[in-house]
Amino acid sequence: MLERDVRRDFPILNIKVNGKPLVYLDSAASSQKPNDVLQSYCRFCESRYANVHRGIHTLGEAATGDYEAARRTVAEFINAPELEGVIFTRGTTESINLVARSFGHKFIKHGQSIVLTPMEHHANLVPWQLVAKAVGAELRFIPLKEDGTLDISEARKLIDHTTALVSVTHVSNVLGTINPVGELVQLAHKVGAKILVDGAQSVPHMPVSLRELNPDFYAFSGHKMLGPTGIGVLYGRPEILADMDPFLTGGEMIREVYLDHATWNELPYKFEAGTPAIAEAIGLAEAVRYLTSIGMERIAQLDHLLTSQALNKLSREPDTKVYGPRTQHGAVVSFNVKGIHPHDLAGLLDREGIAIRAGHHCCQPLMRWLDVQATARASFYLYNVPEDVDALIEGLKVARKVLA
Amino acid sequence: MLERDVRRDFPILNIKVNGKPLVYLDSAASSQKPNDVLQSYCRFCESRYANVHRGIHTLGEAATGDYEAARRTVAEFINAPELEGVIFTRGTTESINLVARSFGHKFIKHGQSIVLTPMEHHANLVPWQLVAKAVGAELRFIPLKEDGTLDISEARKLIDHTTALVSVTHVSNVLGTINPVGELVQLAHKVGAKILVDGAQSVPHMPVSLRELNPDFYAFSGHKMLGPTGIGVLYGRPEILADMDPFLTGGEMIREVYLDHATWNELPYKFEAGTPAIAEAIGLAEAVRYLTSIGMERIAQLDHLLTSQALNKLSREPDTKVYGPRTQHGAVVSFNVKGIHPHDLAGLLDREGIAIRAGHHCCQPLMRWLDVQATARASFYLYNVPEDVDALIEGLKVARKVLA
Amino acid sequence: MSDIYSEILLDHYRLPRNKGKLFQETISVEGKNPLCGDEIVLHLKLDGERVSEVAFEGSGCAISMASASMLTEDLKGRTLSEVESRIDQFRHFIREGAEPEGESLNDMISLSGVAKLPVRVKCATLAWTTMEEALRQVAKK
Amino acid sequence: MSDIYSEILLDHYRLPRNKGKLFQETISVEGKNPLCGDEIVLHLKLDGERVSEVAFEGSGCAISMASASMLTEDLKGRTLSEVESRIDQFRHFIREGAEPEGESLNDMISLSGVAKLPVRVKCATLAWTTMEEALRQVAKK
Ligand SMILES: Cc1ncc(COP(=O)(O)O)c(C=O)c1O
Ligand SMILES: Cc1ncc(COP(=O)(O)O)c(C=O)c1O
Repeated sequence: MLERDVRRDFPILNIKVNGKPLVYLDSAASSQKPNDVLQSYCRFCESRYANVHRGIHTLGEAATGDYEAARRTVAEFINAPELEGVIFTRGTTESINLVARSFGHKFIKHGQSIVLTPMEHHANLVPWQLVAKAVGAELRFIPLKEDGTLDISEARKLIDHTTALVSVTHVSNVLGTINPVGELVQLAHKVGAKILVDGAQSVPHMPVSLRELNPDFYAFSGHKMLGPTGIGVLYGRPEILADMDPFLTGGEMIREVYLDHATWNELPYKFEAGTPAIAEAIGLAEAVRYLTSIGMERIAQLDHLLTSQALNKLSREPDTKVYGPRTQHGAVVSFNVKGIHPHDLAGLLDREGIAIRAGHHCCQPLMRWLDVQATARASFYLYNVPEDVDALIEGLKVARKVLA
Repeated sequence: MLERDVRRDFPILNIKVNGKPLVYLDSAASSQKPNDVLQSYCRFCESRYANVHRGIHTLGEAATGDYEAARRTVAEFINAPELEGVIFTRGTTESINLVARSFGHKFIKHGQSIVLTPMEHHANLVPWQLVAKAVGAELRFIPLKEDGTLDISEARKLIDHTTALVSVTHVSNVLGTINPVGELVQLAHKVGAKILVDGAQSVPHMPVSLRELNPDFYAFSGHKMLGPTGIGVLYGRPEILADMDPFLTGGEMIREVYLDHATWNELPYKFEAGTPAIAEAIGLAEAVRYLTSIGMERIAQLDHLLTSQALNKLSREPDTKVYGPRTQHGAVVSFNVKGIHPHDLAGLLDREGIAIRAGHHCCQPLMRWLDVQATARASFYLYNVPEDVDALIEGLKVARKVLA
Repeated sequence: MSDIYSEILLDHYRLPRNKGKLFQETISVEGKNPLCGDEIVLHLKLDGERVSEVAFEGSGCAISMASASMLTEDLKGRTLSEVESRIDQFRHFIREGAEPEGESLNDMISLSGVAKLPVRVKCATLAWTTMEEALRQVAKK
Repeated sequence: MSDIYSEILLDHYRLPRNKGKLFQETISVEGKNPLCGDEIVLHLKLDGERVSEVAFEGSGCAISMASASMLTEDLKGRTLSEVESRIDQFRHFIREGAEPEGESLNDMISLSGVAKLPVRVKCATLAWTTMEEALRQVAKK
């Protein structure tokens, strides 16, 4: 699909699963890692490793330099307006929890509203339930239209002068819906509300420019974009971050500590307590370089092509229901085959070497909206090829035969 | 020192710093990584990688199996009484913050006391300052005797019926003091208080058995024990963990999620929200196997030998003050040379290829107790040899000459 | 991965034994695996200390449904204490993947592959955990 | 790492220029780097828009002290707006490691190695940040 044969860069694609070549269609859960990322991880540990920000020795300076360079690389990748707004976290979940705790508990007041959608991942729902309960705020949900897109006319009414925060996913990890984030940012800002965007499924798959989108917070995970586990990012607008209380406390995030009190370090360090995931940040920067070398536009095109093929072919399969919008679709396809539990679909496809995901995808409320217990989900990334879609369809036919 | 030449297992020890062979004496800040750990990290990513706990496909099952096996490996290493009490975190800092937030804010009441020591790392001080302030509890500090050991007779008085929690470091990262944790556990439990032990400097360097020590919480970091960055551990007694509120919320830690509320998963998953540091947990397990293959008793002996040599030789140097107790010493030696700022010591030693640490070591209150702005600190680990101590002493002589 | 979709398992899935309600049940217990949505209801008829009849209803994946079907076949006619030790045996088997000493597990042997699938252990044990809950309720009465 | 402990730097450290108080100062500002404990006080004597005298006191590492010594030598006699642009020049130099165009940085060139040492940039800039604060205070008066 791409000029370069990227599949060769991913050693795991050579393994056999149950005697069949691996067809990995679960990148929305987590992506595989290219050689470059693993090598840069090891090279760093083998020649430049030390703790950061404190060591006055060559390795300490090298590691600090690399870690801060990784921050710059990531900041440029998402076109962040300010470097000091880029905070390394473990992943999207920690990023959102940071905002819930340090912004939500402090700035969202009794009687105000937090506007979400029914398609949020639990990571962008449960933290707000707890904030709402603790401060006495109201949760509001922008309803979905039948095709799984947001009803923006309802959003216009729901986002009002009571709204303190809008928190929405950029791309749904179940429906594939790409939400009109730019518009939501404007709706939020018009009423003086802040907006957080969950970019877990967008940053890996499309060009994202925070300067253009202009959100107050943006969260994503390294492991879904070819990077290591254990690393993720929160972008926050520095003026807001400055007013927020710290999240975790300890070393690195402090300025002065006395027995009975302490003062905080400057941004972004105020929000990076303790030894960070140093080698993982460096691996993430390498993942960003890898993605950039291919080009996010090209990756988005490829994802789109594969997803469209899958949508088309799946819709033509008997007894198969496909969820989510038909156009403007992220790199995931959710579906169900009548009479077959998605777990069994996944289990039977696995016999053919095909890895899909089955379950609630951390979106139980959305499952209720779809009126299903679970869905099967195939998701795509730059190392997938049209043959993978064919394998999926063939696999489904086999599964139907086995369980018929 | 060890029968096996472990130095060959650490590729970074071959690098030259400023033209000199690296002498790495900063393991207390972070340890170097052996080949085995990096290889197991890469091998996992290259052949068994997927997200955990959710994928019904071969890779998902393999990754989940490896991740849970890593938990068992770590649990056995610290002789944890229950597997479900072993929670993966980013490191000691997150582990302690978890307890501060989920136990402290819920169970420590107005008028109760939290007993600490003046030698705590900021990670085991600042979180308790915030808890104390939020709930109206009192912070108490067990005073230090002149040699930098705890005054246990004072501890007996300070830990009283008002005490909700004792939180102490097992080994001081500045003084090297090994605290009588077993005794403190008994003092705490006698008055019905809970006790947290910061094991960041103990688990890497000595055999630790939680079944024997019997603490309620125990925290440590992977990166200080040959493991990857981005991974650490909190052990918590399951009965206590069960009553605590969750820390971070999102995927994985939930059981049922509705639009307006959610229920929690069982232990330890209740405290592991979101995609964990999967490959890092697997790397940590490999580090544990590496340490075990050498034997923690042997490592403790080696550390002790090197530390004693350093203490002896440094005390004989002119104008040099060594801090901390002379016996029962962890693998760190803090010192100052009159008239030379520790930053300059570190900078000048670096010219000779020697990496030591200089600063407040995240222990500003202890610096005040020592009445210094900073100290120089050399710390040792299994890859160090007596020649490293000699190099340090030689380096100091050069530094004195340069700045005289 | 040894194939879990064996013919024995598929047979229980396609033609579940004892599926439905009982005419005169003494106890009926619900079990749920919220993480994957599987649901089951066990219906028991007790004859003193003996489970004289057992049936199930529910929906879920082939593993959870086949396992429930196997359970009903296996437990019917056993005393409560036999049921208890059978639950232990099954649970041990599912964790370790090796058949325990003593009485054969019969068709349940076909679930041995589940031991290597941590994610699906819960599917296989759902019916058995529900049975355990039933025992607790009986004990309370 | 290019050697930061050059002879020029060591000379300023061993024999600091303008160390001490001023007889008749108009302004005196304290700076602190809490993360490493370095402390400095700058004393200035102003003659209209011109810094006619500048001295420093303090304790810290060789880099922070030598940098303060160099600052006093460099800024003495300059106008406030010259001082301001000198601060910018110095800061740019310390970040990038390359000498800016225009007026030479003289002895301060010896600090070029600091650019590669993120941890020590704060030591080298402490005196200059303190001077910036002094300018702010002057402006307020
Ligand atoms: C839309 C969305 N939000 C949040 C998350 C949580 O990300 P993580 O598990 O990396 O914290 C995910 C991935 O599972 C996701 O798809
Ligand atoms: C005693 C002690 N506690 C806590 C920490 C913090 O550990 P981490 O930075 O890995 O969270 C350290 C290490 O810096 C330490 O030495």
